[in-house]
Amino acid sequence: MIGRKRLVLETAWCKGCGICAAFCPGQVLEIRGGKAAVRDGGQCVSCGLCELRCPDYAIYLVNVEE
Amino acid sequence: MIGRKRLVLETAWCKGCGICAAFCPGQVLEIRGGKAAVRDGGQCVSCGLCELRCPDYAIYLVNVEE
Amino acid sequence: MRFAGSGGQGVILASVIFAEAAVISGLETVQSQAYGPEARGGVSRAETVLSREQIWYSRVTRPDFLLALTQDSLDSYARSLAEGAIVMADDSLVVPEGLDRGRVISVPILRTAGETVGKAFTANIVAVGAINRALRLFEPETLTEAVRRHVPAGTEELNQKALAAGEALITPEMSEAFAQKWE
Amino acid sequence: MRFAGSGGQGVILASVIFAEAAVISGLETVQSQAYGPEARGGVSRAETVLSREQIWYSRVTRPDFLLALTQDSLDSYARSLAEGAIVMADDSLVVPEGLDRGRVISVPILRTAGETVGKAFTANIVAVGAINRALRLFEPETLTEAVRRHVPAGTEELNQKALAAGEALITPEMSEAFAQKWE
Amino acid sequence: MPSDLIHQYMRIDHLPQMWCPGCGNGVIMRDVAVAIQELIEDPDLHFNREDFVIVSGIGCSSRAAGYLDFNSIHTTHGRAIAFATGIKFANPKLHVIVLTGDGDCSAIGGNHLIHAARRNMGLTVIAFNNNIYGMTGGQYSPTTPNGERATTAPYGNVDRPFDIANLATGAGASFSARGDVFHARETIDIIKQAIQHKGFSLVDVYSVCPTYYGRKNRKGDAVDMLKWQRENLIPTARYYSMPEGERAGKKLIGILSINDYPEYTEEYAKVVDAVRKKGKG
Amino acid sequence: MPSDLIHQYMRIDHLPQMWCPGCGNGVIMRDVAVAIQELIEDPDLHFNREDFVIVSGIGCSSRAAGYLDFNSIHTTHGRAIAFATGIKFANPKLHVIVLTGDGDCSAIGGNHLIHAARRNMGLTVIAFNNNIYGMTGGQYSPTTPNGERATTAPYGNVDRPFDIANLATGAGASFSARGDVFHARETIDIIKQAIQHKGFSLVDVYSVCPTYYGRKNRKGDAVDMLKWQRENLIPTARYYSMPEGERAGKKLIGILSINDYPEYTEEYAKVVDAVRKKGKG
Amino acid sequence: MSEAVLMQGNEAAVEGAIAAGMRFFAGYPITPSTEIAEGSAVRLPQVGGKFIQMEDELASIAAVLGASAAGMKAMTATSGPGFSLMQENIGYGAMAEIPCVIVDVQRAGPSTGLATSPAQGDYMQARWGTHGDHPVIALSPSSVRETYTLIIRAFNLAEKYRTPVIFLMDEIVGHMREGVELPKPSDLIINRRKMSFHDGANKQAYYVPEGRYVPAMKPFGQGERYNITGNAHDASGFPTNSHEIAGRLVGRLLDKVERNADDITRVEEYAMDDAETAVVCFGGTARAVMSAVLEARRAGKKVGMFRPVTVWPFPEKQLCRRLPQLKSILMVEHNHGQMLLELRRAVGRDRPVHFLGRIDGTVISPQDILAKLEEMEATDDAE
Amino acid sequence: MSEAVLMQGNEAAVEGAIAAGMRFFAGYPITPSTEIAEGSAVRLPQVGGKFIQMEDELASIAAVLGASAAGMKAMTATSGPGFSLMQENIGYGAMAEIPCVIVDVQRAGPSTGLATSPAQGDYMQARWGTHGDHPVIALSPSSVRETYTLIIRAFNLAEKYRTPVIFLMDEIVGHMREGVELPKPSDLIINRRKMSFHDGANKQAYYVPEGRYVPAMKPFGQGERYNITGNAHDASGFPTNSHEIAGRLVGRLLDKVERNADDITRVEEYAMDDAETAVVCFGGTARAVMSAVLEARRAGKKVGMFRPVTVWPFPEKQLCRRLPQLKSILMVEHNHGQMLLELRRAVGRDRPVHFLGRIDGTVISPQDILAKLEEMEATDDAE
Ligand SMILES: Cc1ncc(C[n+]2csc(CCOP(=O)(O)OP(=O)(O)O)c2C)c(N)n1
Ligand SMILES: Cc1ncc(C[n+]2csc(CCOP(=O)(O)OP(=O)(O)O)c2C)c(N)n1
Ligand code: SF4
Ligand code: SF4
Ligand code: SF4
Ligand code: SF4
Ligand code: SF4
Ligand code: SF4
Ligand SMILES: [Mg+2]
Ligand SMILES: [Mg+2]
Repeated sequence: MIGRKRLVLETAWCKGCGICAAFCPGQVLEIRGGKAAVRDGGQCVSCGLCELRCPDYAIYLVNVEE
Repeated sequence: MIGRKRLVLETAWCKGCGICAAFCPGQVLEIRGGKAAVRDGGQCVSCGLCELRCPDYAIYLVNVEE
Repeated sequence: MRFAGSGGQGVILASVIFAEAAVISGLETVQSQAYGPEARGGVSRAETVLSREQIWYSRVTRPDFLLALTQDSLDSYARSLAEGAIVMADDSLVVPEGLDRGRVISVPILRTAGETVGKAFTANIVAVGAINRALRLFEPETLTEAVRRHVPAGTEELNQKALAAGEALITPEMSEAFAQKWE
Repeated sequence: MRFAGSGGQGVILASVIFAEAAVISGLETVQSQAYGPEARGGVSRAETVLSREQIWYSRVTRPDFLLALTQDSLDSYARSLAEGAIVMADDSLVVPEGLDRGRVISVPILRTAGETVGKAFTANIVAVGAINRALRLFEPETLTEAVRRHVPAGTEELNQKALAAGEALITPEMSEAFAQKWE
Repeated sequence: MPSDLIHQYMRIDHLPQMWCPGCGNGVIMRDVAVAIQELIEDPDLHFNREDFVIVSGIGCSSRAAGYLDFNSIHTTHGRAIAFATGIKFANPKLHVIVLTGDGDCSAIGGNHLIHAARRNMGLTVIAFNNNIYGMTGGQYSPTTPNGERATTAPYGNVDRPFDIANLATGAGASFSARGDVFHARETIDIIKQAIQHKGFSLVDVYSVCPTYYGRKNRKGDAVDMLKWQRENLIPTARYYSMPEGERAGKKLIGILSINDYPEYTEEYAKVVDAVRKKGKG
Repeated sequence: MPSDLIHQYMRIDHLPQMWCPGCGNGVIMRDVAVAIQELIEDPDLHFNREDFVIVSGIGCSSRAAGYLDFNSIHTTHGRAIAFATGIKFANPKLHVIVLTGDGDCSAIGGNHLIHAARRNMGLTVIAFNNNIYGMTGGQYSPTTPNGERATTAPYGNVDRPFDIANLATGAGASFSARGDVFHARETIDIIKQAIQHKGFSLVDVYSVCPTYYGRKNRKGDAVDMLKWQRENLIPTARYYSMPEGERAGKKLIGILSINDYPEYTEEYAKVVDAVRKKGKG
Repeated sequence: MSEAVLMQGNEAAVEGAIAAGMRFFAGYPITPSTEIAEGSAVRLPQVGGKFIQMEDELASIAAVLGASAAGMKAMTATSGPGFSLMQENIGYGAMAEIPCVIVDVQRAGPSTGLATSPAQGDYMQARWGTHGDHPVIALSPSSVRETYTLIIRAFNLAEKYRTPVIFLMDEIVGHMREGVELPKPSDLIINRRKMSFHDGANKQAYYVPEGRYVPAMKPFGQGERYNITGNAHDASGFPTNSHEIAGRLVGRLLDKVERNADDITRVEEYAMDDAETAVVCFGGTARAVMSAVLEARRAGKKVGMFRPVTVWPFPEKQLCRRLPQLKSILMVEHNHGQMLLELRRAVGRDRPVHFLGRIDGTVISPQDILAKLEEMEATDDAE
Repeated sequence: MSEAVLMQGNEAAVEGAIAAGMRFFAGYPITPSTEIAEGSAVRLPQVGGKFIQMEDELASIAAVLGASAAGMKAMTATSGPGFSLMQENIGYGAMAEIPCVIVDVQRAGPSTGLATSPAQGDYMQARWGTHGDHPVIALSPSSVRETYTLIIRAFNLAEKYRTPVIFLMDEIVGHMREGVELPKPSDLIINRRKMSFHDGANKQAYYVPEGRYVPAMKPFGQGERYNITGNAHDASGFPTNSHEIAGRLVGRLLDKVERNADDITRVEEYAMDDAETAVVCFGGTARAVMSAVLEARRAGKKVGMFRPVTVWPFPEKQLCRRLPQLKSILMVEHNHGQMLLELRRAVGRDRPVHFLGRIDGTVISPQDILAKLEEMEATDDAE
């Protein structure tokens, strides 16, 4: 992995469209109560696809200082 | 020739642009005093090109009753 | 009557169905609504006025009844109710202070739609059923007909189910209590 | 002064040149014209008003002078001249009845342009030269300058030739006679 | 007394027309009249004079609508095709022919052109393309070649020109063709085919404006401009028999593209039929 | 707290935006922001944030102008490209990016699109193409496929659709390309190239409108619509490595045509220089 | 159960238009008029009519005029921004005398303004939006019910006077739903297009007999070829440069509306017989005004409502007839004071004319009006 | 030899605009305004400016607004049909507060009418052509000379009030040539666009300090990023749905012109000091009126000319100041009576207001006016 990254979910901005979850290669995410939620964070490969396709900028990766 | 035809010049409508004369294959026509005029009617082959291209419909062929 | 929710929840349709029922019953009615930007942004509220006499002014300034499906709408419209107004709110919402709890019907509309009926978007019809039963507004057949006239062909059955599910949320006692308060 | 002809004969330009000469000489002037359909249909007439005082109304109702290059324009505008007006007409035109022949300057403008100058489209400048000489309106240098300001670059010489050819159409006697009548 | 054709198909009280000496518009207008005449007189076809409607916009060329003795409507600048759409759709049996200028159909009216082409609305559009705005006195148009002069391009035109036929094709036109003034007979035939084409047809007819375009650009008089057309615009048969190398700089006169997409009003009629069969109506 | 990108390039007070859940517009707007960010941050290039101007028309998509924290102008329906032309011509150093809808740029604004393409005006036009009028509630647009439903096409759409990229090419565009929501990274790269292209560039980005287009046409929800894009829209490399037979019904995501005609404002500057050298000025 | 139908104002416009014989609709969607296009798209094929969504409003009005020339009763619908775009061809319709109905469902402006909020800011534009002197007929309904019948009248006037008629709605009425009992269409006289030119003057298309104002109209495709143009034209329809003919033409166009004002203008008066204060209003605003008037009457005040139904030409005569009895007038409209200008001009200075307007996209309430009436009493008395 | 230059009105518009700092022109040709485009095409490159011929008038006004937002003083010119097409974006300019000058050289209408004949039929359209309530400033010159200086004022007002200004010419002045002595441009104060937002309220783009009406304007590309929109918007320029903010915005837009009417309106009065009859007119009509007034004065009649130079807002106050001395008023204009409506409204019923108009594309002559004045004397005396 190119540096360690942490997944951030800004639930207040999430509209629950499900895109992040549907296309996450690691099945990390799911929709719970109408909002995206982390199902299994350990599976995250920090590919950034969720950030790339979230229409509401509610999910993204940040670099983690080591 | 496909039937005898007679050339008619409606001088009142002619604006003297010279197109009929310039493209007449028989050099039948000329511009005189700012209007088209017949120079040598005998040369007319009744091709109808003058009629086809006169922008003001001032020259045309009519069938001649025999 | 004011119906409030966020765009896509179909509060307009709920409002229209009551107006239709009124027309079927020979009452005078005027239905109107406020929109967001252009048509798209979603309706924030819809209103139906019912009366036995000719209605002129069509907007409700202080409604006698409020349906609220979102917290936002409950909070903001709770402030401008007529005295003694009745409120129906989804049971997931927090009833704001200052509202007489005795006049609030708190029922699981959204959950019923999602779980009992199986389609979240039927919440508005569930609400319609609940409201009608609670306030005893129209004959059940009238309402059934009004719903039929306004839902897409092919979804009639689903919507009747939603209507019934809504009615089922209201116990006879609730109905007794609220219908009186309303009159 | 009214200048009349058919579209493309440049009567507007003739009219403008006199206005320009007036400006150069410090006179007041207003120049205007009437058009055919949109810009294209050709100008039917142009007018220049010259005065030592401020000019308000810009249209000429009864001109003191008429230039006519076509029979149509001569016939139609001959009717609305001021009393004692002078007319300059191409010599190919028939002077209509009712016009005082003593006040008509009939000169071969079109022929001079076509033959002496060699370009039919210089007829307007030929006319300008003839008019100025006949009526003794402006100093020749003033007119030369006015013409220079309004003809396309590269055609100055041709146009000076036309101006001169126009002046040459007017004999000193004609000038004597008409300049007096004009004043 | 004008010829029979003119007598029969034009409003002769208003002739000779207002156009300048040598203007190509007169020739193109005659082409249209001949094309219609030949269609009407063809016993195998069933064209009815009363079914033709001539629609034009505003411009020198658009004055043609008034001279042609048909149902005719001279509309607003740029909107001829939109009016024509309404006419055709209201009464699909009509043959709706739009006579328009390069400015009228490709500048202010460009949007209607591409949308009628896209819909494949059954109109025939004849563009009198003189590369200039004639009526207003010689401003550059969307077809004025780059570098040429016009009253609003005193230092040479910076714009690149449209090829109107290409534009229509890009928008989906099912028939597009090119004609000119010199090749009048060929152009008549092209117009006949365009009118017979079911669906949207466009004929971009290269006209000549000696008064403005010619004079501003030292193209000589009308005769010179027609000679240029003779040399540079090549009818189909000759064009395709020319060696490739000789074609450079020359343009084809003829049909450029054609296909048989369904026509709009026919498609709509099917919808109406289906809806009415289902009842209610 | 949103991500750095969003924080830096958007007006976060106004987020989350007004768009529906799953609307493709949010993704495309982010693509634009990322493209600009990467251009600005590239030390080899010399892009300055203050030189970007975002221009939009009216529509759901056109609301993007307000969210992006640049010089931004949200104009009238259909006129974004015409406004942009004025901005670019007035100050050619500006990078003028037009964010527009399929209706905005190809229905009411079609004429400005083809003319800006023809002139090769140095604009970058990003069409958020959702095949529908979203803002007004789901009427068909010039890109709604034939036969599909919309509130104004209750019995199926009779119109044939435009391919916006083809239309622009037909009008003379010097750069035309296609992107989509699913292939966001590819689309970002295409947008970067479009912005760097001197001259007119158009990127037709296939968006998704689950609310109207999706619901009316049983396309499922946003996820389903993105899956459709994954299967049917194919990035360049894969597209060209596909056997011809498999390409049927699929569309290329990438640059469709590109060339280096001279750009309008540069050409005009030459005229001004020439005139001023000749004196007077 | 009654036979009333619950309808939106916009739906009533569609149904009324169809009852009037409208069989062609060309339009471009815009809030808050879109339901009219949508309704037409659904309904017209059912009755054998045609609906087309054009590329913009310029094209929409042009297609409508074309369809009308080809013999169909045609309509378009829009709101402010689109109405602005239609202006050039509205003038064409007036000049070429092509009947049609243009619905403008007003919203809050200027520009895109507040697209979903009600306003009445296009009142003056309806009269003066296109260039040059031209006639205008405009009608404005104040209820869903009236929308249905009044749009039939709009079509009738369009046919009778051969001119575009503007149907000036507002968001209040357009989006409101009411129960409407539909009168049988046969109860309403619907003028059909006359099918042959007037006799005389060689059967010229635009020949008008002495003392009449409107040439008979013959659609394309039925013989009797003629020319239509927006240029000044002679009786045959051919463009003319004659100032005399042009002057007579434009004069006739203006006269046909001005001199027939009695036939064209309609007002609704409520409680005006003994009113000393008239509340003037039009369109959806009347709803609040009626409520206020009823309330004021209950309080014993001599207040009535004067509502122009025909808003152009402004019913000056009807208003002036009431002047002697009036002590004051209140104009209520959802704009900055547009009909107010007409009112002031008509009334002159001898009666106080008060104004209650709103430009923020909210609706004026009966309470607002009652408050204003009270304020007026105070000031007028003080004078 | 004097330093006067012979110029057409249309040329003077170009020269005046350039003197005022106009460096961007986008337009589409139309008679009788075309010479303004043609002149700009020649002159702008000479002064480092830009000329572009757009595809239509919709695009022309849009490009002008865009160029102005990017920092250039920009102008377009058209005539009636094109002016109709520009209306939507004129409203945008008013709402978004983008300064520019729109020249309308009026011709005879409606529709394409008589394209080369003079008229003044767009007077009301200049005020009401776009939808929704909006402010308008319009100026009208009556000579070539005045065209030059007045168009400079048009640019100054556009900058000062951040709004489109309509320069309402007519064919009479547009195509007339006169000798013009050009004042040195430096003699005329030309406001430059302010270069930074007002301080306060976080330097928001549309922030306006208490008691002021016009936000400072910062062009694109110079830092201080902000949003422009034709939707109702807050002080930052972002669209809003708040009725309160929207109402305040539109209110301010209207106020900035109405409350500054004294600064904006100008009239020319001639021989008004002791006049008992005022002849009111604007634009090119003033030429004939001046001749007639001079003639009438020679005949000993107490006649004066009152000419609004600012035609919108209508100079009501200046007119009313003259009312006490006036026995009667004659409105002369080349239309069916448009300014007449404003005049009647302003004057009320206590003074007879007479009208002399023309709609046939010919020019009213001094004789016509003198005849009308005589007729008035007869009727007014009879009363
Ligand atoms: C809305 C509008 N804008 C502009 C004009 C002025 N105008 C009349 S014809 C024309 C252009 C004519 O050019 P084209 O269409 O090529 O026709 P041509 O005269 O060259 O045959 C223009 C700009 C108008 N009448 N209406
Ligand atoms: C002149 C004008 N006509 C119509 C409208 C109404 N209108 C607003 S947005 C829109 C269409 C939006 O479609 P599109 O451009 O595809 O954008 P989307 O909402 O789909 O992103 C329409 C018709 C308007 N605002 N102005
Ligand atoms: S993609 Fe974004 S908005 Fe959609 S569910 Fe995931 S986090 Fe929420
Ligand atoms: S970064 Fe990739 S793996 Fe991790 S949650 Fe997002 S999409 Fe899934
Ligand atoms: S072509 Fe016609 S108009 Fe031209 S010269 Fe010959 S006859 Fe005359
Ligand atoms: S018919 Fe042919 S040969 Fe005879 S005059 Fe005409 S062009 Fe010449
Ligand atoms: S100006 Fe040009 S196009 Fe117009 S009539 Fe003259 S030659 Fe023909
Ligand atoms: S309506 Fe469609 S385009 Fe508009 S925001 Fe919703 S999903 Fe997006
Ligand atoms: Mg042309
Ligand atoms: Mg769209």
